[in-house]
Amino acid sequence: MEAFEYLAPATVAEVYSHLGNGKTTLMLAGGTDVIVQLREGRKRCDQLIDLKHIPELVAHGFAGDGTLIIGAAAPLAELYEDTEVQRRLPGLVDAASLIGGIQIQSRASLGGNLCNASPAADSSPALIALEARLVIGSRDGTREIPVEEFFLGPGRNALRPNEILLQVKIPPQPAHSGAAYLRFIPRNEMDIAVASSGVRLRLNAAGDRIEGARVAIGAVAATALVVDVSALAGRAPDAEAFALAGAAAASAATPIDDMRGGVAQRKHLASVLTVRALNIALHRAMEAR
Amino acid sequence: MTTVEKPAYSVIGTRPVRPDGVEKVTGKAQYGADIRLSGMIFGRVLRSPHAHARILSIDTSAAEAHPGILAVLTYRDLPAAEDKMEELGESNINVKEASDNVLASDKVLYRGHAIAAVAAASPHVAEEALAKIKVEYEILPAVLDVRDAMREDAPLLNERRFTKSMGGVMSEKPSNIAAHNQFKGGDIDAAFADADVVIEREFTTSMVHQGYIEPQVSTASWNADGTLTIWTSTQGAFAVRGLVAEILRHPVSSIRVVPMEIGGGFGGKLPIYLDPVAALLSKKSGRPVKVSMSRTDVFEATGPTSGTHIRLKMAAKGDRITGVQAVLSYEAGAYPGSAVGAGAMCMLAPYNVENFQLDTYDVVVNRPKTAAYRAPGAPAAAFATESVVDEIARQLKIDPLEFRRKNASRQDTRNVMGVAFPRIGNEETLDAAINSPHYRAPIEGPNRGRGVASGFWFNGGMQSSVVAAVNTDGTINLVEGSTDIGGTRASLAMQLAETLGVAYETIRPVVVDTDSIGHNDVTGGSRTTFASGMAVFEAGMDIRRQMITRAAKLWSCTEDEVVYEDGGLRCLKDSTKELTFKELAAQSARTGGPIVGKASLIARGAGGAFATHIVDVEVDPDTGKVTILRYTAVQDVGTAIHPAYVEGQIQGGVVQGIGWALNEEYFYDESGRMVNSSFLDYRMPTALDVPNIDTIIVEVPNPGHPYGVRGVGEVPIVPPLAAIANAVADATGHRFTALPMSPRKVLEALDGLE
Amino acid sequence: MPRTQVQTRLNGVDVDFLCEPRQSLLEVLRDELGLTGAKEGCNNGNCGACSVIVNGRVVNSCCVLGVEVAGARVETIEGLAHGDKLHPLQQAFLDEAALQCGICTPGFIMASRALLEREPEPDEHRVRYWLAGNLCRCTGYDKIVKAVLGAAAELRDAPKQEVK
Amino acid sequence: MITVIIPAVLRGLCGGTAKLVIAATTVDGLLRAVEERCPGFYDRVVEQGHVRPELMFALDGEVVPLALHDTLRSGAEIAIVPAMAGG
Repeated sequence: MEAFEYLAPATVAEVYSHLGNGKTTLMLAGGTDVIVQLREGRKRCDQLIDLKHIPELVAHGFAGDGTLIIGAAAPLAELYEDTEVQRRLPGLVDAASLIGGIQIQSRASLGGNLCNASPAADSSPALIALEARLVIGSRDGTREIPVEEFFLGPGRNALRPNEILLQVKIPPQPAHSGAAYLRFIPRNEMDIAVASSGVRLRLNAAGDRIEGARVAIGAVAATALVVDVSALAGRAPDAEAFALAGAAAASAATPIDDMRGGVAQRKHLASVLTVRALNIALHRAMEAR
Repeated sequence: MTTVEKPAYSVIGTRPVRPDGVEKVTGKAQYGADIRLSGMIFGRVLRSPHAHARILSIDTSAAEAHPGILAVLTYRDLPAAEDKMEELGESNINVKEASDNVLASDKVLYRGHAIAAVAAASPHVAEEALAKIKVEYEILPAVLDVRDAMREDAPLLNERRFTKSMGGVMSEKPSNIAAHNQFKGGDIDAAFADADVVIEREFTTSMVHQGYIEPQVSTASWNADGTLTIWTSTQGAFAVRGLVAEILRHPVSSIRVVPMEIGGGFGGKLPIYLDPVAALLSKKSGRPVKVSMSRTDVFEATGPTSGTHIRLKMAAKGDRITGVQAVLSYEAGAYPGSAVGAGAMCMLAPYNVENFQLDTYDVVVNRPKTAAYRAPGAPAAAFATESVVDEIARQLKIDPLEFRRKNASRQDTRNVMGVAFPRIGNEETLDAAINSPHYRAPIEGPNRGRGVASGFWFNGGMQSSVVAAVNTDGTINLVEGSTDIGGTRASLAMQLAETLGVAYETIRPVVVDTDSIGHNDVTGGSRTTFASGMAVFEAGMDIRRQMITRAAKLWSCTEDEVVYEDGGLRCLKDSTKELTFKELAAQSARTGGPIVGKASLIARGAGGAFATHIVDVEVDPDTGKVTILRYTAVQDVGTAIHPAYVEGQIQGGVVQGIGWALNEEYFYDESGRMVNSSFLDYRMPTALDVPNIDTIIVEVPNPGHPYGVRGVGEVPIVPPLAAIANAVADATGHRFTALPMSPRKVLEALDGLE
Repeated sequence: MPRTQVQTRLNGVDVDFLCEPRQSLLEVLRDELGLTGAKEGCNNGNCGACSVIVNGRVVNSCCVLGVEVAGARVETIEGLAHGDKLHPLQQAFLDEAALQCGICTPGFIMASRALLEREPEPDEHRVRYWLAGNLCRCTGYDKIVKAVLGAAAELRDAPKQEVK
Repeated sequence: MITVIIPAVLRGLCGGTAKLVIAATTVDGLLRAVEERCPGFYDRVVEQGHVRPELMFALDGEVVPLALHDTLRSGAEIAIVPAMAGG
């Protein structure tokens, strides 16, 4: 591994002070991606900035309005072990609890998973389904964007020079709604998604009609994709409706053929996973009533 | 447990804690990478980015000038080697090829082929210097697949290689086919002409890796007087000593190889890769040097097992298998020497087949030189045989195990070498499978199926040497030279305790270096508990004889008036005269000095081992994923010395077989680069991917061993490939003839996707 | 490259060491502090052989920088036994013959310890899920899972054996 | 007398015979006796005074590395097979 300088600032302002000094800079959160990328020469840097000494970046909690605010460097395990998070956002727990093994989840963060911008990242479709927004900061202030706008391509995200990802915000979920995330891998753990689907289903009070649905699919294009499932609105939450969503997911998918999966396989899985995730979401929506 | 005519043992068959256990659960055990010598520095190896290229030049000047670099190495530092086969203990090597595989000279033959090495005080600095070595290549077309490599117009790995066959040269032109062989018996044409059923299928299996968790690592210290010590992770310290001596043209007596604890081998730690490199880096730098591989190096540059192509045609008449014709082509990797011969010799072993013709082709391709992997050659061959046997049984509407039972080989059945089997436990194993709770239980539910398959492995004998020194407190130090990969210290100590009638706890086994014991062949071929166990038995009998002599002296009677039994001695003509083992040991100083038992032998009578496996699977038709629901492995082990470690060997072999069947494979891109050289993308089973593996131990004692031991470690990996394919066929109606049966392949087949 | 001084609490004892920022915790433990119980199997977080516990959570020490453990609590396999008294997990691995070559064993034991500290009564599936980040190529996992379940029962019966 | 099983690829030298029964006391004597009936056989098995490293013998059912000087008991059955190694 090439030598680099290690910095552990205590405040965000201090982070900014280290940026724009001409040095190649990488941020260190859980390190489960970046340390390996540096070791294998897939990335290099002059300085590595450890964000874990900044309290607001490693904390998570619900704001008064019910928005969950997650520090970009907060470890996944702390997130999904929070019983309140489990109760309110099972769709987020689905994703957070299957990124890597336990050892990875002890360290890895949502922020790192997002910034790494892998098309197969487990957190992206789940967060898109939940309408998460990202808080991005720089010396000049902060801006917020919907999570789906963050991904520009494999390994490329919307951070501008000297910007860093500060927080992930998940708004309170609508009444009578349920969300779920599923991925397919050849093994049962420790694997990269061949295809994945994050969904949220919103029902009417009676629970017999779909008010709205969100579907996002992963590992089937250069970035996670939002699937247009507006056709589901007004329909009964049944197999027929879910099959429509599955078909929409399959046709939206534009996957590549690589050692992890084939084109036809991935399109097919996008549909299968979307239908299965919708069934789980339906179950959760009904339970929540 | 089915047991046939087994004597009553006091130690054999119990489950004591292994002698090396505490050090291994407390992190104290010293594995290859754990050694730290004063002044030690770190070596790293530069590897080829190309699958096939001529090396035009290697410029190491910038690396030599890199701050902190203490030694740089290329093939120029290796002695020129002769291009001929050498016999080395149990292994045969072409020294030129072995040397070229350690550091490439004229050509690189696979991605990852070692080219140069450097040493520095920090491994990071060594890596910085590697980046500064400039190599000019003339890139050549690569050939990766065994069938492509066999074509007339295929790129040649070695323009001077012709096809050999049992010492003769068979081809007019140079070829990638290194060797052809044939096994023939009876009249296959007549058998096929007169058959009720004939089935012909083509099978392929992918190159897979042993997947031991500890990467190769070697530490060497070269002294000014030419003496060389190597601390390494190996299945055979004496083999390493011999190979290093050949490659470096250095006297064996000047080389001491210290076997560190080994983090798995499965056959993959029989060859050497780093030891000569560490030795020469040490010679050049004057420091002890530790050289280790990364996981990617392990995948790209150490011997996996062959990818294979097998065409098999089988005839049956009535309920009998009457004829088999097969052509087996195995990838040898960059240099000749696949296990295709063993595959052919094992594939029909479970059956009594009189008419057969098996042709084998050993083929070089631009992949790493293959190495042994647990029952080398047999699993892929059994995948073909057992799949077709299953299909024929179905066509004949005979239960697949009953069909195997009707056609089973037994004592005096002749195998494909024309050789008669000694006492074997094939039928007993099949009976135990037929009567097992698993097989008697129905399999129900949609997308579920059951499969069975049998398998055979020869097991090895070879050379072993042990010394057992009796201490005056009655305890015994057992000195052995067999690497302990999976509990052999325990199985050998137990056999000595049984022989002497003493407590297991009184025996302290130790595995020593090549200066401290006579030659021991590798821990491989499932030989250690069998062969070193035989040596341990003879060393024990040597101790008993010495004790009888001394007791006779003490009691002033003749030796034949003294009997040794139940760990003590007594005088036949005077019942007052009795001594326990411990009491007599205490008197050794007064009865002629230390009591030391010794034995050195070539173990004969290795009994072959048979296994039959039963597996239930569920196939998800929407994803193509195969889930193993239940697995039972039945195996004749001769005598289970330590049943827990016997079960462990079986369970481990089965799970490796599950990985081979379902997900493991080498993915190469067009340029010949392996694209899944990590534990993330080379998908070995995790704890969550497999159920508990039930074992049924059958004991048909091997008449060739004092305690009836048969090799255990290898045969468990032979049946799973076919057993799972047969189960998937039962569940889906689709028969898979290409491994792995990955979700993608299953889905594409079931849903007709493409 | 200048080396940084790091102070940490290792197996209950305050230690400080010098390391380069690019050295992983695994390298520091093995090469600087001489604790070779944590093993390198893959060096990229996919085998668990280097598992250690940092601030109560099990991590792959190959994916942690040495400089990151400043002020942290680090527990390794070397700190698990008390004098000559093995931890129930260590004893269970011996009694169940849950190791063959043993290279993965320290990682499995540390990961299992982290599990049992959180969940005293895991079922078989939970144990298999938790240990999915630890690869073993010898045992087929069967006896490892049984050892962990056995140790869990042992620890429930005699919780005092689990001393911090 | 010793029974020799001729490997398939060498049967051409022996007029297709798969099995010979020959009087001999050592491996070398046996191979030379086969050579008399199957010209060219000896050199296919022996190279520079040693059994070719890529070959082994199966003696009375067991694959063993025999040397030319090894003695054979009368009634033994011997086959010539390719060498193999275990894992």
